[in-house]
Amino acid sequence: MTTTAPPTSPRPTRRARVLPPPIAGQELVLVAVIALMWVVLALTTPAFASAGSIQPLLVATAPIALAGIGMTIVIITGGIDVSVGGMMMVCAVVTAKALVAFELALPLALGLSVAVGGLLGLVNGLLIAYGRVHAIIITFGTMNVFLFVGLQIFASRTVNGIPSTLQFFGRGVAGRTLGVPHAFVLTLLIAAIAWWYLRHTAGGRHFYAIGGDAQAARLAGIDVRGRILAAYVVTGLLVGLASCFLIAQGTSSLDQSVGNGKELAVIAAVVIGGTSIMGGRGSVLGTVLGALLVQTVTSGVTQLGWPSQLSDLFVGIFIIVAVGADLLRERARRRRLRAKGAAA
Amino acid sequence: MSTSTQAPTPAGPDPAPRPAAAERGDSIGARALRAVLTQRITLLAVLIVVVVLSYVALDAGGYLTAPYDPDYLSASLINAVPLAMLALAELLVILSGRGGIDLSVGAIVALSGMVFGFMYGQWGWPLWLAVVATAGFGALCGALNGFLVAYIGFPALIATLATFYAFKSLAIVVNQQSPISTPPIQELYSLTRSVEIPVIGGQIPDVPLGIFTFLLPTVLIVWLLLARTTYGRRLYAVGTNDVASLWAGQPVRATRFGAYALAGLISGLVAVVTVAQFASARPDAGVSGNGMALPAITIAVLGGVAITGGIGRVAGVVLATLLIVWLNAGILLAFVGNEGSQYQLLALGVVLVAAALLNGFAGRRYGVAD
Amino acid sequence: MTPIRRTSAMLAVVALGILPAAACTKKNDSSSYGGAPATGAATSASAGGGAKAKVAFVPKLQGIPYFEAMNAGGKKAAEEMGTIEWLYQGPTQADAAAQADIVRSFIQQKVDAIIVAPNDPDSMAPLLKQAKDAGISVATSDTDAPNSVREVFVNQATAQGIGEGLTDSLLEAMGDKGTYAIVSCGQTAENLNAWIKVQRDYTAKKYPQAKIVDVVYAGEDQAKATQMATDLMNAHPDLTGLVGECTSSAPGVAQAVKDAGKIGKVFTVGLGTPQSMKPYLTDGSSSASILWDVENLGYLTAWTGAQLAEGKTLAAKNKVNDKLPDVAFDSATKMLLLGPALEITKDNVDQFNY
Amino acid sequence: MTSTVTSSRPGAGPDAPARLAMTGISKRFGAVRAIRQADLVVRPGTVHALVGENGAGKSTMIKILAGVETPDTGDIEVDGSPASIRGTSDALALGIATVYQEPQLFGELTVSENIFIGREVRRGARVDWAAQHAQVVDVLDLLGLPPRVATATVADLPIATQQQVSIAKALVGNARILILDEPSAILTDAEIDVLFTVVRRLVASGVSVIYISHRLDELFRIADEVTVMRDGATIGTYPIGDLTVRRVAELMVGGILTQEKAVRAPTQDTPALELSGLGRVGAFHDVDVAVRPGEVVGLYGLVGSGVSEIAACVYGIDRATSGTITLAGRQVRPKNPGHAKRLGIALLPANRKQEGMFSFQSIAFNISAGHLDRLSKAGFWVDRAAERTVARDLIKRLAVKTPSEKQAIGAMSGGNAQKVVLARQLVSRPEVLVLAEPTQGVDIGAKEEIHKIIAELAAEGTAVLVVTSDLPEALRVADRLVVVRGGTTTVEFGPDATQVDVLAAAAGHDDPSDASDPEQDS
Repeated sequence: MTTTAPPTSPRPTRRARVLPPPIAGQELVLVAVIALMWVVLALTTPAFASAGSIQPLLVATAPIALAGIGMTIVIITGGIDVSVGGMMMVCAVVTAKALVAFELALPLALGLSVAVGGLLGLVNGLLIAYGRVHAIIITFGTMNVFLFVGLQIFASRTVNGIPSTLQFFGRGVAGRTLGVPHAFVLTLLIAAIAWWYLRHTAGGRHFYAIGGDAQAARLAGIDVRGRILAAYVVTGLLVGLASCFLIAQGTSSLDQSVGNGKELAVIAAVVIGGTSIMGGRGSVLGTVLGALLVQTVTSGVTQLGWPSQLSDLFVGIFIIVAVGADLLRERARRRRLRAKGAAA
Repeated sequence: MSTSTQAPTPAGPDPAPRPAAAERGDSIGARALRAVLTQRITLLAVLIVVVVLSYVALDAGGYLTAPYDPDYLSASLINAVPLAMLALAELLVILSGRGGIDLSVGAIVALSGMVFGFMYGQWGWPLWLAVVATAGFGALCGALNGFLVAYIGFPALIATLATFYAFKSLAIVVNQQSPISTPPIQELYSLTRSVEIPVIGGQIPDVPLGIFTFLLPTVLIVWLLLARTTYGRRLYAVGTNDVASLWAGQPVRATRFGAYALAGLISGLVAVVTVAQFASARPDAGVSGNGMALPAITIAVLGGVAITGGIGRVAGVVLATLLIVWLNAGILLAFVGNEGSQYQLLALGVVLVAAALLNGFAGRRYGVAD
Repeated sequence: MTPIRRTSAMLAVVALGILPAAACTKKNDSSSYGGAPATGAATSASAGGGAKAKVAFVPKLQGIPYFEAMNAGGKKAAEEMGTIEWLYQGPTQADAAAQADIVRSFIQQKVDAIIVAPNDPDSMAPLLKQAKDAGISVATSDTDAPNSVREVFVNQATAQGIGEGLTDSLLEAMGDKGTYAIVSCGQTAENLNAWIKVQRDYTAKKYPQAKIVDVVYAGEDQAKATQMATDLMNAHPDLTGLVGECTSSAPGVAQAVKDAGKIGKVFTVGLGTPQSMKPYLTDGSSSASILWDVENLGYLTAWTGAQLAEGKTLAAKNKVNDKLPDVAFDSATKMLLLGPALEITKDNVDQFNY
Repeated sequence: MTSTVTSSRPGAGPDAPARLAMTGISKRFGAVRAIRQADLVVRPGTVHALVGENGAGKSTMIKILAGVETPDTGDIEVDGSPASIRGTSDALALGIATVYQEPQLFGELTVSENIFIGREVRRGARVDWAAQHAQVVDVLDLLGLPPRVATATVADLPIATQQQVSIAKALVGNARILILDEPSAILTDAEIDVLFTVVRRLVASGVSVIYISHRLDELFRIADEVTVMRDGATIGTYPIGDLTVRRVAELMVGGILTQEKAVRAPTQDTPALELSGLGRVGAFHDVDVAVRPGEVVGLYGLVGSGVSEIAACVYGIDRATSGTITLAGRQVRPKNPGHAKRLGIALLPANRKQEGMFSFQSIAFNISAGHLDRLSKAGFWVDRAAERTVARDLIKRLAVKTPSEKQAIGAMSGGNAQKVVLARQLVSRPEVLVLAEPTQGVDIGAKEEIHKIIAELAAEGTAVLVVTSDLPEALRVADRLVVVRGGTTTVEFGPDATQVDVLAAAAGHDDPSDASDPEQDS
């Protein structure tokens, strides 16, 4: 702190000084772990380190990461959304059917899916913000209702012959530009926007304040209900987009298993990414990395020729390790503070 | 200054809550309404009656594909056994407070089921020993959760999400994803068949044996544990206010740890029930489809267990199970084809959200916390 | 009120509400059914008089084209035969417990025949016994429950036939040699595992130059099947074949090959329904789909149900309709065989509308 | 600066309208009349001290100002125009900023963000971090904190710094009336000096400060005027020059004489509980107290003096880092509350809601909690008959007003709930009973009854240590009174101590007569 900005100067030249570092410890550790795994996989498997392997890996990461961005915001506010799988089913089936029936153009298909997701998110948000019932109970309930709606729209039929419109976000050649998969780029773009929003705008910071202490946030004049509503709506919107990715990654047909069990996969990615389930702390970058880690484990286990079911075991272990490390860090911080308090 | 806004009222609202006054002064109708709105158990009881009567009326009107009669109600109780037992397991962990929840019960069922399959189906252990050992194994799995939550300080949702993945994976891998269905296992089905109750059995429907061999003992023991033992008292105390519990000299961590271990133990017993009910030890028993954990948590919450801990009763959980089981059984008769299973989802979701909202609303309206 | 007293009061309310509504058991009431379990089928059919016999089919899972096509076949049979009422109800998840509920509700409905495609054959056995004890004829279709009391198993094709058909089709495309891998679905699905076993044995025996390098399980998740197929191709760069073992992974592996731009280098076959396979068969990412006429299977299932409900015994050769003039019944294994497995290619795919 | 202060002295300055005038304010919470016709007039650019005993109504007054509570009657004027404060945002809009005792901060956000939360400086869509940072650095500088604190995460800061951040939060923005609620309670002397410098600078720039403190000596360093509250009413407003520490103490205490109390003699000479040289790093040090059976000893100290931490240590919640705890001649080290209880110590926690009550459980549950070993068969099966008997006995003995022992404690009034929590400490007839703030938030009637119970317990031979920041109570119940100041035991008073003496001692004047020359500001 040798060069303190003089109070008269309107703004310091370097932004780094006025904000905490943009990348937190947990994210660096995740980057390191993923890098290590990639190196090990590259050395032990024939083709992990090839475009043909990395590209699909990134594409497969995208939907979980995308839904995870919304879930991160929800968890930062101290909530949770276990209805993500149900939302995915509804968004995917509506979009797929519309694609088949009307041959929608890409932007329209995306818009439709996102709108449907936003609507479902709005239902969650209204019930949670105004019903004053814990989010987990509401979303357990809406999960079942969404599944019902999805199944009703499926009407016991697989949607066949989906046009290749959404292949723009698929695994194939249509899904890449210069070898870079569109789905992942769009996910990164949205993650960057979310990161920027959460870090640099008042509205974004208010999510953290609400998760830290909703009562104090209300006293500070923050529109707590509005923010909570926004968090669930945003989750719905992103789940809508993620559903398009899921359609693109599947085949030309869509069956009702779409979205099944995805809520836990999304929560796992968020938690591995370092977001605190107690609220008030978390980052979307961590979530994207968490999703990438989980997908790396799943693909890695397959490519190593290990029993594919073992990947879940590793996911479990990663959750314990990631959160355990966080707990230890927190404990160390408290101990340090106590020592500091004693010294003062 | 001259216009003082309000004259000081001689007797302001008493801080002592209104309930006491309301209970005395109100008419029977108002009191009944109040009870239905604020007490989850009353609400559930009324709902069960409404549901059963509605189906019977539909049946009488010929809208059902088969009679909704006591025999059917009784036969459908077989579903209540694992559901209610796991909901009781969730009751214990949710009661313990600090966001207590157990997502791993289904995975424990799968893994202990395989262990039971090995012990009883392949190694030829005596039944009682295999059952005890399976329950013990389940308790061990639960103890891992309890250790992570109570002693290390993991949020329960995260610890049990992790063990859910781990146990699920191990259950599949442990026998190369094959179920175990040797003759001894197949014969276990007799444990869950319907039996005639002695003496009065001729007049009432046969009841699935699992009700007597597993569910009722578990209900009774959990009820006694919670309502009559020192452990139960400590669990409520810890769940209500763990700081006060510490100041009262109670072992907070051990109590919370115990809740998870017990939940694991019950899951181990459910594993035996499931193996018997399906006559095979399946590695995906508790995790296929939406798994067993989410319905169990849903039932517990519907039964009035407060997610914040310290509030919840065995009777509520049992009634919630009955409500859902009988509601679902009727839906299958009311909707033909695929619609039936789909409407079950809708019913579960709507009942859960409505009950939670109603209780929240009523709690504020009448100034009590349920 | 004390908690205990309140609880007792509640239980009393429940009891009071339910008892008058539902008096008491009818289990001893032998007038409608159950009087003579051994001859139950005949009894109920005759008790039904002129009414149509109810034949219920419980699939593993609702909403997937395979079983919905069976449903269509069954409906068609009911229309054409005119003697049965076809009931179809499946769980929303391929889950043994949810399936058991539905079977139980059909027992309650006192249908005349229940035919099940069990998710878990061992789990279904006791329930089938319960149904039979209630005087209902029981059978399996699509997937057998060999240790049960089922009277007939309506088999689409033998495990041998399916496994060999898959292997032959794939190896033909691969040029009788090379390595291939299998993307299966549910880890515990009995029939899939049986077919995989046949494929392993048959490949080892008939195609010594070919090898199965891996079997992975993607559940019912198409996107996951596609990703796993992609991973397999990367793990084994010399891989030239992929099998999609079920209706969700068959298009999945083809999609993966297409996405990787390896059409013509990696060949796929699978058990896919025609319409979902059509784009892949057309563009060559899938060489063939091994299946059978699923609607006919549904038809045969309904027909079998009718026979059982009427108490008829099956002959060694049965004429079901014009399309199924000669269906074999093996009385030793009580197996009714639809016929040989069918190879669906781009040439005949348009004959199927499901 | 001096001129500002003197010119704004009452009577000396121009006849400008008061910055704040509260007149005829009343507020009741249920049956408790927290404020009765209170008046408070604060002039621009002055430090106005608000003093009074615990429960005198100070905190309700500032809550009304901050918009947390709305008064039942009365008028508020700011700068001569009527003001309606319906919520916290109204207060902020009027330029009224409050620094509470407990910092209301978001641990995971940075200091800068905390200071601007809810009123961010925006540049387009985003927060203008640089502008905020610049302002924060200025304010931190004023508080003597380095600029790097601005970007620190609040949870990483020691509690004293967090308190300063709260002050910074109130300072940023255009506060015209700044309320400081016992800001010095958790600050060190050096930090207090910094605080006073800041306050003087603010006053010089025209801000009015309402300063609440128990440390009467401070008033003479910082305040211009003092308003004294007693029993919810304002006794009067006095220029600081007219006052002495002793005079303030007298005004606070009022004309009430210490009631007659029974003279007790300890039943034994060996102390049942003896703390010698007890210390815990960062909390307190060199604490020496001895309590003999049959004796009530008061441990009196202001909030932040370390009294509550001493109690926690005796009960095994925290571990002492130096010194010894001796029980009836045997040296012990309580490991946890359960252990302390087995050693024969019972403790009534200070914070009833957080540490004492199981709110939606019954009275019987609350009483038997922690005593299930003795109220059960084989330590496992709750002996409900015994539990009921014990609960009913204690309900009767402590005169708890309730229809039955099955009533939920959460629905009871503060006094009754406190009796129930106290009853829990009496189930096993402890040798040593530590009572932390036994009558906090309790109405007068219940307070009397609790005092009576304490006397009875002592008469039965229990050694009672009352840890309190309520002076009249300490004097009323204690045979001896030990004053804690600055984290250690200082003076001891006998039964004939007067309230004024003790108050002065606790406030920092060891010699109660030496109050005629209070330190004036420079």
